[in-house]
Amino acid sequence: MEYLPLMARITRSLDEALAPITDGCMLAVPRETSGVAMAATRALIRRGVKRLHLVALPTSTLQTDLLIGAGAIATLETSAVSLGEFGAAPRFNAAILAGAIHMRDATCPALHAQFQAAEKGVPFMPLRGLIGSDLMAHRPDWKIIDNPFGNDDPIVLLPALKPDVALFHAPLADRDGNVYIGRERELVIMAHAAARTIVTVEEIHETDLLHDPLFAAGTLPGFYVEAVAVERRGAWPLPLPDRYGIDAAHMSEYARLAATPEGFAQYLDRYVYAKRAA
Amino acid sequence: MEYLPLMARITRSLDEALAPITDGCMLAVPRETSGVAMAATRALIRRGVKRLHLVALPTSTLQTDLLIGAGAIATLETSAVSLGEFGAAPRFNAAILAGAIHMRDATCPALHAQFQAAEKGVPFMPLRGLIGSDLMAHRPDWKIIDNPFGNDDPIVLLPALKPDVALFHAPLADRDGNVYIGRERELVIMAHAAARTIVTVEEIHETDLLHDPLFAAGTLPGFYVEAVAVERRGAWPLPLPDRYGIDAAHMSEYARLAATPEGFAQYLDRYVYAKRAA
Amino acid sequence: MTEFRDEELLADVICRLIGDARHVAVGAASPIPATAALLARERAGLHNSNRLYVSLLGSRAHTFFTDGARELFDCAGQGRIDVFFLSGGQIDGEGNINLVSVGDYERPKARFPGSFGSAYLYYVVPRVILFRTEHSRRTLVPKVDFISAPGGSPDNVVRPGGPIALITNRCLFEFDRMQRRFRLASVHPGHGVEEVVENTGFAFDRPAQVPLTPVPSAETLRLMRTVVAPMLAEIYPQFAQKVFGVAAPLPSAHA
Amino acid sequence: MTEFRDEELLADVICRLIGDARHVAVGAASPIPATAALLARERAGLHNSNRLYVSLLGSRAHTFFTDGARELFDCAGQGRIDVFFLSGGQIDGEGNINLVSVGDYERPKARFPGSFGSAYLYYVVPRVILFRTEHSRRTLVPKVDFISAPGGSPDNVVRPGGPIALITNRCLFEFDRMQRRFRLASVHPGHGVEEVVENTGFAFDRPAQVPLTPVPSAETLRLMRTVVAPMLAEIYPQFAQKVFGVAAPLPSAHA
Repeated sequence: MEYLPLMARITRSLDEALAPITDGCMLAVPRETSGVAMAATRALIRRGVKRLHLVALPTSTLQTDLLIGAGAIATLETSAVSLGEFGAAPRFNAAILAGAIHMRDATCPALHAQFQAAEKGVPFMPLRGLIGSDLMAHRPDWKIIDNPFGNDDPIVLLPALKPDVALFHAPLADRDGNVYIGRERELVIMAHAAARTIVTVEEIHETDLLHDPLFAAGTLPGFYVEAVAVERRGAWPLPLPDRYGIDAAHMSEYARLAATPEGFAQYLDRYVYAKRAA
Repeated sequence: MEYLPLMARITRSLDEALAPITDGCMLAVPRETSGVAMAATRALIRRGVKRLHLVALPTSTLQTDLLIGAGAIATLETSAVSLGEFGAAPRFNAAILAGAIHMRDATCPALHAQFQAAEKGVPFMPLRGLIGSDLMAHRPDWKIIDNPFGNDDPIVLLPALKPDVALFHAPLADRDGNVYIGRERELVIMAHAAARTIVTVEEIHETDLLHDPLFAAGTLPGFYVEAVAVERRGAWPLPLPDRYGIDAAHMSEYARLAATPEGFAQYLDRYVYAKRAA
Repeated sequence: MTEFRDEELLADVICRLIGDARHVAVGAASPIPATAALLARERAGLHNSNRLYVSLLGSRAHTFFTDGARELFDCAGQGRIDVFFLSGGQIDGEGNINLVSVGDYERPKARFPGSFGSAYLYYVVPRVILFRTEHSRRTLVPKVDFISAPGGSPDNVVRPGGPIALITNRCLFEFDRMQRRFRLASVHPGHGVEEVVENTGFAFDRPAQVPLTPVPSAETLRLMRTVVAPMLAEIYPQFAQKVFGVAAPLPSAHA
Repeated sequence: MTEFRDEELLADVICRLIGDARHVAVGAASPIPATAALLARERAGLHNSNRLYVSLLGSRAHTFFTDGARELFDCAGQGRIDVFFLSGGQIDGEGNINLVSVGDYERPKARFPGSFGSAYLYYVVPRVILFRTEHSRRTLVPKVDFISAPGGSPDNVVRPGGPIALITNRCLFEFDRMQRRFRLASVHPGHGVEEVVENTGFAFDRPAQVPLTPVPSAETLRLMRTVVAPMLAEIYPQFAQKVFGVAAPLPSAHA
């Protein structure tokens, strides 16, 4: 895989920024509370993206359920999918029961370790636990070795996970493509592990984020970022840390509509194809 | 090893904060540009600390040379020791030529990987490179295995490094022992890897660092910190990022004096035993 | 005696199980354990004992983590999390938990969200408390269909952690790691031993006399309702509303 | 022809070797490569070509790293550093470098600072430029006493990186990775081929006619002296002062 640090650019349109997310690519996205690019997700569905290998680090909610329901996902790799307090993820559950997607069940720290392996440019990362879990039986890519530093000490090795594209939503980016991610540091690991990183942000910060030490400490350098698009409330209806909370009323409406294929189709018409953003 | 998260406390005196650094313990310290606790180092020498296993992540300058000259070090584990632009590290070189300390030569990314292994609670971390370097011949604790995910693909495994104490200097701490480290994130890994972490700071920040998202993104939580002591210009004569630069005149003076045992003794009298801090 | 809700009783029981830990972490979708952890922190504060750190996954106000989603697991791997909570779509008598699916994994009859961090945290956190509010033969089964994480491991597997108890809407079980077996510790007020036996799909030990679960004190209920409940509203708005009548924050509340 | 200093010539040569890379990283104690990298960035900027990122280890102003000391090495492991620089107390004809000691490792005659990141970066950075301003039989030896990092590796060792050239105060060598051998590429003005042979401890190839190293243009010297030199003063105050007469910043300059 190539890692080409291109000059990060602020794109004129969201669709332009999302161009590298092609049918069949491996796409990495973060957990609900870390900044999910929902406006971008709706744009991808409008564009009709197909056969995605979606990797949610380490879990997912609405974003994954929406993409599954829209038929955009061939393979899903994550540790859990639900709507949190709003109940089960209806399209995820339906797809699993119908065998409509290939599920690669993981566990949170395993996914973190696999991204860290890619970040470090090593082929694998060890992890405790896992042995005796049925997850192992269904993940032939996870291996058990005898710890060379121990004595009869089995330990699991997990292969590096190198997504083609990482996609998330953040509060700020500057003109150099530096992105403020604050405490959501798994976004940094995602960007380091992925060949390309695409970010939507609430707004453009007009001064260099790296110049101010306070901002710099929570900034992903533009060096790792291929494209940035501005999308106000781009995580809606999901929360954006320190900016806005989850839209509980909307989540309840989604849970209700997505319970049936017909209701889900209505949801898509109303909130995705109608380009309604908020 | 026990990891007891004690309630971080602001100590009345530097010596009280340094009490856990006992003779013979494994002490981890950062590189010159990341915040070296030099005031604390002088206090340790005054106290007469002995037989330290010093691990400098990943390199060191004045701090290590001073501790070696003062006879405080039994084992040194790092990737390089010099005075940077001010030339060779005289006491380090003299000790190596005299066989006075046990040297464990490393390479920077290996030390980072070994601390990350401890941070993750795994017994080892893989790393590329190293094969064919004579470092391997002198580090029996570094092993080569055939990558289980490859085919005739030798790769090095490095054991986790768990220091008894991590010691560094930072700009700010609050009353809960939360410490602002900014971009110097290897300090976070050091604290996660070490059983105990002791920090000196320029000043106390009177509001909760975790409450302000901008500060929080660059803050090591007090949960990992055992003791904090306030030492203005506590990194002097070394630099503190975004606060002050290196004292070039003093470094030149040190390089000149430390060139001979007599000169080094004079330096200790003038700048360490005289308790002169700046 | 003061009136209380089932959730309040369970939180009180869990709070006692937490005891004097240094760091209690609570995962996603665990409002009752979150209530118990925050309650334990308040109590520790009141009694001036050692500070209790609480980390609520997904919370902004009630976690000290600043190193991203990875930190919870690294922290546990360092031995720095003393108590964690896990549930299961199915839980069996050996303490195995199933968070994945019912029936054949390839052709499941029902699907649960997934294993979350259980396949790691169950092994490394010294005291894992299992909780399942629905106590039935559907949830407490003889053998889980899928082992997300096993209740025990062979001696050669490094495993400092594991289950210490299972709490349900009917009773409290304690877990014996040597025998890999549950023992009925107490039955909640309004429930009986026979009822527990009838509704439990696995065999378990029990004393001749099964004690009644102590009810929460007025002081405990006051702490829960006045101090803890408002904290919960941040990440469990629905729960805080339903159980404690605390208004959920508006979406703009974080802004 | 404009007067220039040796350091300026070497920086100009290194700048050409850098070519149109995307990311050039410079380690500690490397003022001349730092000059070359900053010069290359300025040139790229002038010619509106693809942006060149430069990372100077230890600099605050001239690096984009925000993830701590680890990031440089992880970045290289990701294949995101195109050019890096290494030196050696000893360098031999196979491109092996010694940053550790002279004589027996257990009883050294002389000690160098240590291997720094060489035992990793030499393997993973595609284009490593070796530089050693002292060109003598003491530094350029038949066989190094200690291999901090080897010039080449067996075919089964994953190694995308390695040396492409060696620049000294006398000449420029290019490195042939297949043959693991240096070839004399050019001799600097004021120096001769025989002088190079006399002062080199290892055998190397050379063409019948060895070209003269081109001298820096007036424009290049202007860029170095007016734009680059002030940047260097941040981390190489002594060097900036000595070579370019730029005043070193006071300790308070960072405050």
